[in-house]
This record gives sequence, C-alpha cells and structure tokens, in this order.
Amino acid sequence: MLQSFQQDCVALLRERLAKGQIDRRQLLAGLAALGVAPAAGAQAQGTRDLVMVNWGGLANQGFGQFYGDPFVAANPGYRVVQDSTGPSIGRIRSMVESRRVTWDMCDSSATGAVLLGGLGMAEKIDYSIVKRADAIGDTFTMEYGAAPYSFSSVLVYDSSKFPTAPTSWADFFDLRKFPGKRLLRRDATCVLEAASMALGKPMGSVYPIDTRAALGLIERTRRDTVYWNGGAESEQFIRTGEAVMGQIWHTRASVLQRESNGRFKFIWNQGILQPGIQVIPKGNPGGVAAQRLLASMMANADGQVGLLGLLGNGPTNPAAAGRVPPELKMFNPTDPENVRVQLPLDGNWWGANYQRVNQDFLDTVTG
Amino acid sequence: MEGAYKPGWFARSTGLIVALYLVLPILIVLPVSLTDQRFLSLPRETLSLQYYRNLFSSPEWFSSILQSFWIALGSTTLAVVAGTLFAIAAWRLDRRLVNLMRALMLLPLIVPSIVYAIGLYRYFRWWDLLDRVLGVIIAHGVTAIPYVVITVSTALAAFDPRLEQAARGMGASLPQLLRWVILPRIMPGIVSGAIFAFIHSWDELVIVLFIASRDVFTLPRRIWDGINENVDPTMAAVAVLLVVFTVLLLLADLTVRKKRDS
Amino acid sequence: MTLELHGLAKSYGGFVAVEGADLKVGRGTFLTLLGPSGSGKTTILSMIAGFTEPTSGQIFLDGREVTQEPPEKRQFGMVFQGYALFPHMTVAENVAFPLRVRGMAKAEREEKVKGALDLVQLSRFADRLPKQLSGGQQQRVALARALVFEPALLLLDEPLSALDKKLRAELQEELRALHRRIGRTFINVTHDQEEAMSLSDSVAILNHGRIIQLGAPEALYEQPRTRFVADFLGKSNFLPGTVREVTQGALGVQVGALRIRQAAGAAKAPLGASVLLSLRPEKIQVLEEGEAADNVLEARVVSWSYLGAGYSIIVDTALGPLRLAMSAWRAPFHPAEGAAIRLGWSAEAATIVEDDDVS
Amino acid sequence: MFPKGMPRNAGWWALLMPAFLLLTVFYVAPILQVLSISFTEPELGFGNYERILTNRSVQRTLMTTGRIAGITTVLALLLGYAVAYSVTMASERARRWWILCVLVPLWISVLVRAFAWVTLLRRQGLINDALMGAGVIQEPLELVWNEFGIIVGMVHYMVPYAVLPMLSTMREIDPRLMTAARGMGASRWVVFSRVFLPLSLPGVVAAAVLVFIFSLGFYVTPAILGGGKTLMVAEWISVQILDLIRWGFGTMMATVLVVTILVTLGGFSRVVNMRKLFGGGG
Repeated sequence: MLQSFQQDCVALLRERLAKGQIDRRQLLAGLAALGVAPAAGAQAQGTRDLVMVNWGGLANQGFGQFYGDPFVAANPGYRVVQDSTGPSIGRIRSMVESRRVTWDMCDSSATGAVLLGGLGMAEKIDYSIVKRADAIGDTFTMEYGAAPYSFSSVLVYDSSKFPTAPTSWADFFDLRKFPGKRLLRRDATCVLEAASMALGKPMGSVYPIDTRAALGLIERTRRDTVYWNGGAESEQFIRTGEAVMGQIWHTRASVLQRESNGRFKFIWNQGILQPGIQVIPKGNPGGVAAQRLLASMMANADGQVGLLGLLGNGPTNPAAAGRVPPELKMFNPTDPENVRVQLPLDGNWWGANYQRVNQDFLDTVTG
Repeated sequence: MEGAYKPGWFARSTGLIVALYLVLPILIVLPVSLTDQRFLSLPRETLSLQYYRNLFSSPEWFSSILQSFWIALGSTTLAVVAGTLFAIAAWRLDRRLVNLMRALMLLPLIVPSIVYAIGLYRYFRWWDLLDRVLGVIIAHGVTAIPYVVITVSTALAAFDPRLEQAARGMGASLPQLLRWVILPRIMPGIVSGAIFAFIHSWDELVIVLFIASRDVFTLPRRIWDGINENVDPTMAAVAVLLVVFTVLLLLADLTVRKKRDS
Repeated sequence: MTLELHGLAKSYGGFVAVEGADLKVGRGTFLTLLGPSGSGKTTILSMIAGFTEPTSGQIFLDGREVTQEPPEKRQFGMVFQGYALFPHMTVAENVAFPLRVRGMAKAEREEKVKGALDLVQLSRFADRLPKQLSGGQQQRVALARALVFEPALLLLDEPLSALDKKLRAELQEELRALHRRIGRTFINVTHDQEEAMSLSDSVAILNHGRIIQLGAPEALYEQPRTRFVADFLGKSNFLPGTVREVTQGALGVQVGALRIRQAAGAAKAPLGASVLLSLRPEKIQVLEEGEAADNVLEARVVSWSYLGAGYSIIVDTALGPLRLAMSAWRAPFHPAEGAAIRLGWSAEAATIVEDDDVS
Repeated sequence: MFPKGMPRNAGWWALLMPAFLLLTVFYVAPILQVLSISFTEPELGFGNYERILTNRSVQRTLMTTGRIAGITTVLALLLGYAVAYSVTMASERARRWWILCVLVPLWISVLVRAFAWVTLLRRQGLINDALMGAGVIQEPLELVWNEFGIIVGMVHYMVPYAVLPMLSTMREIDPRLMTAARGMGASRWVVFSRVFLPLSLPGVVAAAVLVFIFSLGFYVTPAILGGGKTLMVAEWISVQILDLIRWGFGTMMATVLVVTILVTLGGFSRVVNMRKLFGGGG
C-alpha cells in the first residue's frame, strides 16, 4: 500500500524520538501542535466532539496540540478528538457510502479533495468562514479542501558519487552525466512534473502535463529506477546505496542531509510544493463547526511554525514564514526563498486526471 | 527398511541444495538480530543483544505482541469450536449436501486473502467491526476454519464409526457421545488444527492491513511498518522470536502426532 | 422382550437392501439372522438398533412402536463386529460406560461393573486397556458391556467372526450358556451357518434382502423351502425332474433316464410339474452287493477326500456328478478313483425345493 | 427445507451450523457483496468485464501474474520434487529432519522471510558483499527490486506446498519396485524415468495446481521484493480500491481472479484427488 506524506511524518517523528533527537515532552508538544487532545476522558455535559483523522502516532498528537487546542480554547463547548485511522480516499468513500460518517476532518490530499468532491462525498469549503487570505497561495485553498500545512518532493543525491552536483530534474534524468540508480515514488504525482521539467518545460507551463511525453521519459529510464512506497523506505534506499539520486519528501531529505554530515544533499530547486489538504466528509457529524476548525487551523501561524519544528511540515499562513527560527528556515518548504524556486502542485489538474494518469503511470512503471 | 532404494549422488546433492535454500533466509535472521551495527547487517566486531533489549523495553512492540497473542487465541478458539463440530457432523452425516458444505469450508484456503480483505473492508463497516479486535478475531477465525476441518477430518478418518454406534446404542446422548467418546479420540487432530489456526492468525497481514487502523496493531502489521522503515534491526530480533515460537509450536504438533500414531 | 418387524424395508437410491421383512421374536428367544454378505441381515439389525432409518415398515419392542426412536432410547445391549471397545478407556471404564450415560451413582456403578466382569471372568483385567487384551478377552468385554445395564434385548453383530476357529467354538458354548442363564432375547447376525445352527433357537435365512425361511435349525436343515436354503445350510445335490406319477401322496419323478421314487411333496407338485429335488450327501448310501433301496443308481468315483469322521466323495452318474458323505466307521468299501459303485436312497431322503437360484 | 432424515439427525445438523453460518455470514457474504460491485459500478452491466478485452493495463497485469505464477510453479515443482524424492528415499531418522526443513519455512511469517531475502539480496546485502569480497564480481548484482527477487521469494514460499502432495504420492510407491528394476539390469536413470517418475506424476499434477492457484493471489512477497516495478493482480486490486477508488474496476479483477482459481480447481478436480490436496477432509 502506498504511504501518504502524513503517515510518513509520524514515522519520522517516532524515529527522531528513538534516536534521541527530541524527548518525549517535545514530542507531546509537537503532537499537540498537530491537533491532539486526549481521546479518553469523560465528555463534559454539552460539549461537542469534532473528530480529526490523520495517519496516527505523532501527527495525531501534534495536530491535537497545534490545531486542536487553540480551537478549543477559542470555542468553549467543543472538544477536538484525534483519530489515527488513516483517511485514504478509499476509506472516506467507504464511510460516506455506508452513511455512517464519524469523521469531521480528514488529512487528505489535493487529489482526494477533487475526487471526493466530484463524487459528492466531501463538503464544500465555506470561504465565508475559512479565509483565503490565510494561505500563501491559491493552491492551498481548493473548492473541497484547504491546506494548513505543506510539503515538497525534492531532489536528493549522494554527493560522494558525483564530482558535480545535480541542479535540476534534467540532471536527474540524465543517466549518462550522472550514472547510477534513481529513486522515485511509485505514484504519478510529482514524478510527472519532474519529468516534464526535465524535458524542458519551464516551471510556469508544466500544467497541463504532457503525460505522453513525461511517461515516455519514465519508460526510458525505468530500468535504472527503483520505486518507493513509504517514506522511511525512500530514506533507506538512499542511505544504503540502492539508489544514488531520488525524488523524496523534503522531510526525509532533511533527515538524510542532517545525519550524513552532508554526504546526502537535497535541493529546493524545482521541488514540487504540495498542499496538506484537509477534507470534510459529506454529512460529517460536527456540521459547520468543522469549517470553523479548519479556519482556525489556517489562521494559526504559530501552531504551524510549531509543527514545522516537530514534523517538518511547512506552514501555509502568510504570517508564519517570518516567525520561523533561522536554523529551520533552510528546511521550510514555504520559506519565501524556497517557494520561489519550487513548482506549486496543481491539485485541480491532478484531481481531474489522477485516476487515468496514475493508472498509465503504473502501467508504464510495471510494464 | 526392507527393499530400500538409495538415491544417487545427483538426487542427494540437489535435495541438499534445495534444503539449504529453504532454511537459509530463516537462519540468516539470527546473526542479523545480534548485530552491533545501527542498521540491518551482519555483526562486525561483537555480538550484541541490544536489539533484544530494545524489543522488550519497547511498549509498541510489546503491545503488538500481546495483541497478536490475544487475537490469535480468540480466533483459534472460534475456529476450533466451529471447525471441530463441523468436521464431526460432516463425517457422521456424509452425504452430498454436506460434502458441498465441506467444499465451502475450504474456500478461505483457495480464495486469495486480498479479495476477502477488500470484501471485509466494506462489510465490516456495517457491522461496526473495523479496527476492532473482535473484527480481526472473526476474520482470522473464519479463515482458520479450514485448517481445523482438515486436521480433524483426517483424525476422524481413523475413527471407527462403530464406536459411535456402540455409544449411542448404550444410551449415550449427543453431548455425552461428543464429550466421552469422540473428542478424546480425535484430540490430537484438534490440537494440530488449533496450532495451525494459531499460527495462521499470528502471521496474517493482508486482512489486517485493510480492517485495522488505530486500535488494532498486530505484530505482522508492526513488522510491515518496520520493513517500510527498514532502519531498525529490532525487527530481526522480532523475527528470531517468531521463528523460535513457530518452531516450538511445530515441534509440539509433531509430538502430538507421534503420540497419536503410537 | 418381544420384537416384531412389520414390512420393514430399506433402499438406498435404486438399491434395495431389505424388502418387506416380517418377523416376530418371542421373549427369551435366541434368533439368528443368517445370510451371505449383502443379504441385508446387518441392515435389519441396524434398523432394529436404530442406526439406520427404515424406508418403510415398523418396528415394535414389547408392542411399543420404536421405528422413529433414536438408538439411545431403545434400551438394547449390543456387541459389535470387531467389538467397538473404546480404545481410550480401560476395561472397567468401557463396561461402566452404559451406566455412566444413565447417570448411575459411582458406587452402584462399580458394583455392577464388577458383576458383569465376573460374569465373563475378566475381573482381574479391569484396569487394562482393550489393546492389551487378546481377541477372545476383548470379545468378553464387549459382552459384559452389552449386558451390564441388563437390557431385555441383546443385539450381536457377527460377534465371533474375528476369532480363530477354536476360540470361536469355545465362545459359542459360553454364549449359549449365558443365554440360558439370563434368559433374555438375543438377536445375532452371522454368515456362519454352523454358528447359527449351534447357537440359535430360531434362524432366519436371508438372501437378496428378503427373509427366505424362518424356523428352528433342524427344521431348516431337514425341510429347506428353497434351493438357496438347502445349499446355504450344509451341502446338497440338486436333481431337476418332472412329476410323472402321483400315487397316495408319493411321487414318481423322472430325472434323466431315472424314475425316482419320492415319498413326500405331492402338495407342491401336481402331475406334469417340473420339480427340483434336494438330496443331502449323507442320505445317499453306498449299497453292498445284493442290497436294495427305493432308488438305485450306478456310479463311478471321480475324486474323494478323507475328513477324519468320514469321506467326502464325488461320483459320476447318469444324472451327472453327485456328492456323497460316507462315514469312515464301517465303510462298505475303500474309496479309490475309478471304482464302480452302486448308490441308493430311500423315498424319504430327498425334499422338493423351490428353485430360487437365478444365477 | 431440511434434507430428509432431518428430525432424527437434527443434532448433527445443528453441529454443522456454527461453522456454516460463520462462513456464510462472515466470509461468503462480504466476498459476494464486494464482487457484485463489479457489475454495478460505474454503471449496471458487464462494462468492467469488457475491459478485459480492451484495457492494456488489465491484460498486462493478468499476463504478468500468469507469467510469474507459471515460472514460480515450474521452479517450485522442480525444487520440490528434488526434496520430496530425497525425503522418500531417506532413512526414518533423516526423514524427520527433512520434514522439519520443509515444514518450518511453511509456517514462518511470510514477512520475516521477505525481509530476510532483502537482507540477503540487496546491493549491500550479504550475497553481494560475499561475492565482491571474494572478488568474483566487481559491481553488485541486481538480485532484488525486480522479477528475479520476486521469484526467489515466491518459489521459496511455494516449495513446501509443492513438496507435501508429491511426498504423499511418492510414499505410496513401493520401494521394492525400484530395487527390482535395478535387479533386472536397469540403470539409475531408467529406473527413475520409467518407474518412479510415472508413478509420482499424480502428485506432481496436484502440486502444480496448488502452487499455481496460490501464486495467482500473492500479495506480500511481490510488494516487498518487487521494487515497485512489478504489479501482480493482488496488488493491482489493492491500488484500484484504496488509491484510485475505481471499485468496479478493482472488484472486476478480483472476480476474474477468483473465477480463474475456481475454474482451474474444478478443471483439475477430475484429474487430481482433491482429498490429497487439502487433506483427508476434502
């Protein structure tokens, strides 16, 4: 099963704890930032629960602290509960179809928002409650979802293998100049953008993606590529030399760079910046309060910065970048310096084309 | 053995090579679990028990082991009770309809578990059994029934049907017959089936991947996550424990069979 | 206990295992169902026991219909072919089993078990497992177990078939003595005609799912109703012929060139009818010179064998080959291949039987 | 509604019920229910099934699966035959060890085995390290993250399943036949090819059916050892259901898989003794 970015954040945090890079207190603090209030405990008279669903573990706790608690503080009578079931599109669909919706807010994706919206399984975001101005770009505020955090798929490489450093996706796909195995996620999203840029498309006109050309490049380099499903796996493939260059999430790339004393490096240039879209399933039990929760998450710049420190998730509130501590700036995907060189993912294009394109991609990869 | 026929060198060495191939990956796990390195590899300088210590001090691994154990125990009980009663009745009634039902019992062995898993994934939502220990017990129990039916049926094939008639003729009711005559006789078959059912649940991953999420985190699911993370040799220590545990169960099974055969 | 079967029948799909069996067994009778394998005798026993459900017909025990009752309600004791002792229980536990299922208190149970084991002289083996006993001992355990709760009816399914010849004879004695002593109704199934004759008050002969003839052993032997009965109980020569003469109850039957005088059977055979005569080998005499008989036939010895008590001789005659049994004591001649002899038998010796041999 | 003999055998029929109900309610029902989606989504009819004929992805997945299952079956049979033959010919004492060799892998977690293969086969794995250390090769061999790795792992999983039916057939062959044939002057090869092999064939066919149908539905091993570049039916279905939410399409493939397996079994049930395949009860 393909792992999602959010799921991987949790794994990453757990690893950092295991390595002693953070302690349990920091961990809990981080988790709270992600919105977790303790699920146990008697429900006070008259309080109403809002259920946030994410991919478990630390994200669970981080979301509670940084998203949940501030909302509860501002809205007495509500409680924000974390569920770590992992809201894959399939699960949300299954839940809505069975008319047993128990979730209010799901940590999904741009594609998920469009697909579910198209099936009538997600609530429209009410932009009279959620403020578009709270996001740094319009790719973070979609019709059926909004993103209080972001992440990026970046180029990472083993600097000991190359005399000159790769600087773009064109270098990535140039096997003659940079020989060795490549590493890509087994999902068309971001991979096809990289291929398009490698084929010479300027960043501004990547969309709509010329899938035929992009897939052609994938097919040509397929034999020299290994594909990853999970974030830890991607990190491990680089670390153990199964591949010398890869496209992986910036969170994992940051870990590699920090821990290898600079042997593994990543570049923000042409990274694909993606929104961490939250989706409200159709007929959610908390009703419109979920919109207010989302608005509060979007508006909470400090919470988002806290999450960056804990999980590496980039803030999306315009006020946040300025509050990021200097040593974290280079790892923040939404730092203005970094945003400038990255390509923002077009969630609507993916939503409209994901099923077909990803199928073609899988067929190409596994052909 | 009278009339024994000894194979030639070719057959013998081929057999040995295949046996090595069968056992090698299992043997390799042991040295890896004793590594002194930080990631999965053979030990370089010394042997180290650090990953065993890790395993036993980690609440996550521990709770997964515990949960897997209880789930395996529950599903084994379910499978043994249902499967044994079924096998006995099918043996006794032995007619066309019953044999069709018996073929139905074998389906879980035949139908790939991915198909069942996606089926359950929708179905269990109606029953509110997703991510519930009870749900996993039911799923594992149902899919373990064929193991019990097979081993118990095999044991019953050696059971003299006149013993049943004798007991009935002497006035034994159905429960008395089961308790005093049939069950004691086929106990080795039941134990065998129980061991298989237990290992089946203990090892099952695909169904759990679909129907579990937060509350249910069985050992195989934790290993699966660990393989994705791939960093931590603790997994090798878990693997060693799994191998030891499985071998112990198999030895127990062999002993039971030997006792029955004598 | 009395047992009655009314039109009892069993078929499996198209195959008829038992058809229309009627039987009445009085209290204290020892009845044997005798027949070759596949004749339906075991099926009848199984229906009496309740293990097999009849296709039609009724079963009455002491006048009460039990056709639909399960076996455990019928209160009979049973000895199974191969004994069916519970291998995981000791001898005492095996014998105690029927008492245990009846919920009898332990002390009483032990006393009864002891009594039953005494009856079959096995008290000292009480704590052994069945597999530690010899065949004959296991057989006795099975008997004790069948009798321990004092059933009015005892069913025996080929109880002696697994034993060797000598042991079988011994146990036959014991079984008969036991039957006399306890005076209960025994129903026995066997394919062994000697066993049937030596044990039973009454024998029912079965073939192809039907009861062919029912009666005391001597009556069956002396007056077989059909060729099958005559052939199955002992050996017989069969002479097919035509009735040519009827005078005062006596017949003249033409068999080949020979006119045979036959005293009885006029009721069955009108003039001109085809009949079958059954002639037991021991009823044929070898005539000495000048000796006369009702029927006389020239013969030549084909083969012979010595059996201790007598000789079994095959001879060739104008009517075809015949078998005769001759007492060794005071044999009129010493048999030798090719020897020419004269045979004779009285008009009372043969019986007219129905020819039911379709094969 | 009950079969004849019901009243007298009611107790026995009642004993059948727990397993029957469990299986109907918690096994057959969910499977039928999900497979039926293939006829109702995206619209009522056989539209999804038409794509078997028209969709390249479906065809390729089926071909890949068939090819891998086929290769796995052939290799597992060859290796399994060698083992079964050795077990049959072994002395009573040696036989116990052999059987342990066969049984233990059968019950070791498929995950543990896959992960062990990764440690052995990857670029910096034990085999490559050993070969490079010995100077046999300069560059690491690509032993995993491809079809080769999948087949190594799958064959390893399947050999025990191949051994068991072949073993039960071989053990019924009277060893005196071979001694007799040798006595009549036949060479080892002739004894094997003319006497032993023909007598063991029923077991080989049974093993082939078993291994092939098990291979068709494989999920875990290809997913871990394939490096993402091989998609067999089981994983393809999972992708359709969870990531692409094309349930009609995914369940169509599941139906095809189940039907293929049942037809294979049904077709061979006349040739192969199913009781042998699935133990005394089948």
